[in-house]
Amino acid sequence: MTAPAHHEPMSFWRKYIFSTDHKIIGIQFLFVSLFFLLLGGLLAMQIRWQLGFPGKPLPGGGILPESMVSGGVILPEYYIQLVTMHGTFMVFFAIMPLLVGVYANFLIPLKLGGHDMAFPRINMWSFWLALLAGMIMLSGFFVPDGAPRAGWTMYAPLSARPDLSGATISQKLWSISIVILSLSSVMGSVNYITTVINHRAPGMTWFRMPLSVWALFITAILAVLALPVLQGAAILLLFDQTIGTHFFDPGAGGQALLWQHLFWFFGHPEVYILILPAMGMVSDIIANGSRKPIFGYHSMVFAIIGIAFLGWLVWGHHMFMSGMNPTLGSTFMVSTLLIAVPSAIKVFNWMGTMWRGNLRFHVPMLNAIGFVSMFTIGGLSGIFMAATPVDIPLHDTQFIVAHLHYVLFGGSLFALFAAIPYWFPKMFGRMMSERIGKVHFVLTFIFYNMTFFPMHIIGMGGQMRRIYDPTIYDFLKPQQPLNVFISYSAFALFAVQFLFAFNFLWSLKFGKKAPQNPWEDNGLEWSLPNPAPHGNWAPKTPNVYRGPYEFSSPEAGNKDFLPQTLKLPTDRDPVPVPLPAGGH
Amino acid sequence: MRWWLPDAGSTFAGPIDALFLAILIITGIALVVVEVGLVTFVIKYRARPGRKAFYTHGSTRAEVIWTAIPAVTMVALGLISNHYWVLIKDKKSIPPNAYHLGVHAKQFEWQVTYPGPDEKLGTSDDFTVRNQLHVIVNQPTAVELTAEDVIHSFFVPEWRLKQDAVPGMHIMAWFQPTKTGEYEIGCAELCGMGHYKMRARVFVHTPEDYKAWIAQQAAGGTE
Amino acid sequence: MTTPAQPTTTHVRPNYMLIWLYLFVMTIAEVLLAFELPVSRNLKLILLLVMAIWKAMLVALYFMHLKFERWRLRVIFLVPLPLAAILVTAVIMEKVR
Amino acid sequence: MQTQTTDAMRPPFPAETGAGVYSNKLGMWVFLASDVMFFTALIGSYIVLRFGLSTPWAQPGAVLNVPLTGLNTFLLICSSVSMVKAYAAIADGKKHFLRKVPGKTLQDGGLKFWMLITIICGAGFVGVQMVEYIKLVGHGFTPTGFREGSLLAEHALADPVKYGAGAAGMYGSTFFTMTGFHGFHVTCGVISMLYLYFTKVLPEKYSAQDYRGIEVIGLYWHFVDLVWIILFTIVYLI
Repeated sequence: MTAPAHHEPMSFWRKYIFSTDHKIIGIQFLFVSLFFLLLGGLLAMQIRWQLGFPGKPLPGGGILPESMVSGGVILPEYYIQLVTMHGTFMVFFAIMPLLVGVYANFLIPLKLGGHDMAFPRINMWSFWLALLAGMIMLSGFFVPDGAPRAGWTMYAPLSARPDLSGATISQKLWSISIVILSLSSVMGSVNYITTVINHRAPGMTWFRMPLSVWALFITAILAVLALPVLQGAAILLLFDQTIGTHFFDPGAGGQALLWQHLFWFFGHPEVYILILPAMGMVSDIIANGSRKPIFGYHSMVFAIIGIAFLGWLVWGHHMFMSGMNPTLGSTFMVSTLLIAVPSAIKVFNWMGTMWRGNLRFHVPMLNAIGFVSMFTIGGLSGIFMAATPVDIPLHDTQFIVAHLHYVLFGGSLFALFAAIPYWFPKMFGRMMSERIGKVHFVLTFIFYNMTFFPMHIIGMGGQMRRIYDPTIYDFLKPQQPLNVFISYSAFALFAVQFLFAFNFLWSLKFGKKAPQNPWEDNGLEWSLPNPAPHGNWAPKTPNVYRGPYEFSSPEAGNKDFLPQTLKLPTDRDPVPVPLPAGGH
Repeated sequence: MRWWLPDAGSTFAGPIDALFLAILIITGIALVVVEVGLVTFVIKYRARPGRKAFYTHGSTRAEVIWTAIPAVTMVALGLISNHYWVLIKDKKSIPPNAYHLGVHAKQFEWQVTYPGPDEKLGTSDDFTVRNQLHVIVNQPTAVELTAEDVIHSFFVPEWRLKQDAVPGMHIMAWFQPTKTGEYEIGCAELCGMGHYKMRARVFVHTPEDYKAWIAQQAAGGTE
Repeated sequence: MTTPAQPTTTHVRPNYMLIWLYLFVMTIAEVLLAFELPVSRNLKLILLLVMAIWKAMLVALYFMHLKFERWRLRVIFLVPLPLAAILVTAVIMEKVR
Repeated sequence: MQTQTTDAMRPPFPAETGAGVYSNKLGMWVFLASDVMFFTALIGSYIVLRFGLSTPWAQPGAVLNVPLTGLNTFLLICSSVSMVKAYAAIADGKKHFLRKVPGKTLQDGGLKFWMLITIICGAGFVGVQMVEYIKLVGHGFTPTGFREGSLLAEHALADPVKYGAGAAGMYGSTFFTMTGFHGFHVTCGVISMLYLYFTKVLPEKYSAQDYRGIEVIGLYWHFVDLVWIILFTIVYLI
């Protein structure tokens, strides 16, 4: 239903709950995934407490049941539930829906001049299935054996055998939840791909699409091809857990490594699902903040495509230590190292965009710069692990934890701290506070580095991932002070996020009313009022005359931006092409 | 406090640490270039009244340069790494004079099988010791890793050695300790509730000490 | 949605019943090959796979009209195939070391 | 001009031609690509697992009832051709069930006729597969392997090579998962076609100008047929 706004008013339920409007669905995803982000953060705090102060009672741990804490002290079985669920929530229910669920939904039609998604009803189902999956996953904490205990990667046979993991019900819930989530993601991604291909405004050619849309489009392609593999794997795992099949049971001819192959064949594209949209949105914001066209637009597009393509050829680097064929390992090493090339292109092009710009440091721009500098560290630390010999001491230690947090927190989350205030006016018609935003950025940037940078060092020292108590190892004892330091920084980092939460919630109601184009951007979405009305431009369609990055163009006159929809005397109207109909 | 990799304890440590240092230098240069560049741009090109950004869509030459440099560096790095990778992980690289041991991992312990005085595995004088790995200094040693239940990972930080033990697979790993002393094995793959305490001691002996230990075990401690 | 324009049939419609006959005959041939014909196991394997792929191609090309579509649509269906091949080959390579 | 449509509820989306096809069809193709990856996970696992086994796999026909499945294959091929006939019929504007054609003995089938045949064949496939499952489980072939004490387990004891006794667990796991998920796809297709039959086909909502629903469900249906062609060969005949 894409009824234009002037049609009969819809009930609250149709309008905000079972909505088919892509913007409302995006906002629904936003609230749900921010909830899961908070939850994942809470779990992380408990992990940090345990690692920093093993054996000390968790403050406030008294409210947790005896099966999780004993005398306030986190139990080992609860600790592995924590690491498992922190990873699962953050990857599948926080970052992925925040980037893809929220911004693919919200931005694709708005930036391309569509009235809605190609399949609005499927879009609604995609959200509700994702929510259902999240609820099933969350319910794992409330079943008798507690949450899943095999790490977010669910390595079989640990995950397949309840007698070995100790969690009977929730392991199955994990599989079911992932099957549903994959279905939801595929539905969403089919929608995004179709919308990008077919529902563009006249004049919005492929190479006039903003990089955010390019990134989201490529991400959707990755998702559509990768998630079904995870779904298949989760189904095999579920059957192993419930009806006694033997896929991952070496005793009956199954293969333990098969799970890892299937999981990482999905998992590595998934890594790019989690970072490409962030890169795309950061590109938009950096061009806006620098008041300059993006440096090397075409190579940015091809870098995205290159990363996505190479992403299919590198999954084995997660399995270097799994006893894989060393020749295969060499192949994976080379393809992994090659990913550094398109990533380097992107970083240097962002810098090229800022070079000789006229930089405006609004909160989105600050966070975008934070993204570039932090993603660089994350990307560079990846090279250590891509070089297989160096990976040997570093694999499955805190070094990898540091690396992935530099990419996912320093990368994806900083991009979100940029994107949320940037498109907040478009969503809610109000601005988020710049002052709180700047304080939040500075403090987050400092505490974030204090938290995650030392993890590289304790990882080099050999601290294994997911261990409950590092102090029982002689070789880890000397670096325990650093663990304490990390924990304090992590608590501060978590506390600072309440600034963001406050800013977000407060601005919903009391933020400054947003002008139509608060960032003086060229994008199509800013030609609409804030918040964008139901049906977007319906029944009209905007005409597009140029690419999205014409900042400081000599044609713009005394302004330094040139909206895509602005018709200059020299511009000709694009010819709309009707959608093909009928059979062929 | 330790700020670096653990002390070197095997022949692998030399090349791996050198490679680590090399990558640290390469990435360090890249990091400094990016971060200093960012800070410079932030200061130099901040918006001021009357300024206007330089209107450009990019420069092919610059892009070719910053595509080529990482590409060449990465390929070179791949070639160098591959040499040591094969040396460490390829079955064919295990020295012919290697001393063979069996390591069987199960929740949550390491069972080390020794060949006994005849120095051959699979004979009747083999014996198994829980959570103690005794090896000879400067002697190439190959362990056959097996797992009982779930995936474990054999990790001795000082030797720069890590190898998963996968149920249903027989994986060979080899090393050559260079220093006598006591080390620890940790399990580097989440293997269940007791993952964190799946710890074993490693004793690197001189050949004489080792012989004595074997004889003592074979005499009294055989299971 | 827009009032659909007249569908333009740009191609001669294939004889669907003939395709059906091909599929039918090849299925019988497959079963005969698998159970009746005295051929070596490897040859049998190859022949069966070739016939299965051939039949699948017939369905895709004629029933699903891929033969008459543009390349940009065909590509969508072709993209996952190399990925599938990569996955299976790599995992099998793992086994034959 | 397409933009000046009178349909205010659904404004047009004039756009540069993307794939050159309408969205529903494009979306279905993208979904099918994704389904290829889903079956890749299942079939790929089967290939990998079977390849990795050291004990022999059951010989074709030893455990499974190939003639019955042959019938099923026939049903599915028939339903596929009737689907495409339904598509051709509506593209020519034939909405009817059957119609006399002067000078021909066979009546001319329209959309209603061919869709009904498709649904019947599809439902027949599901039915036969259920019978097959019940019989197999009755013989002792389950997803966990050969059931203890069953007829099949005894046979396997007597001739472990023919019945692939050592690989029985893997055989059961892969067989039921792959054919089961294919059957699930067929069931979904039958249900969707039934829905379309009563809401769109019988009320004659499709015409020679707009038959997108038929084409889209047809694509799905042929794809399911295509997957079965592969599965039949690699599961039953090899």
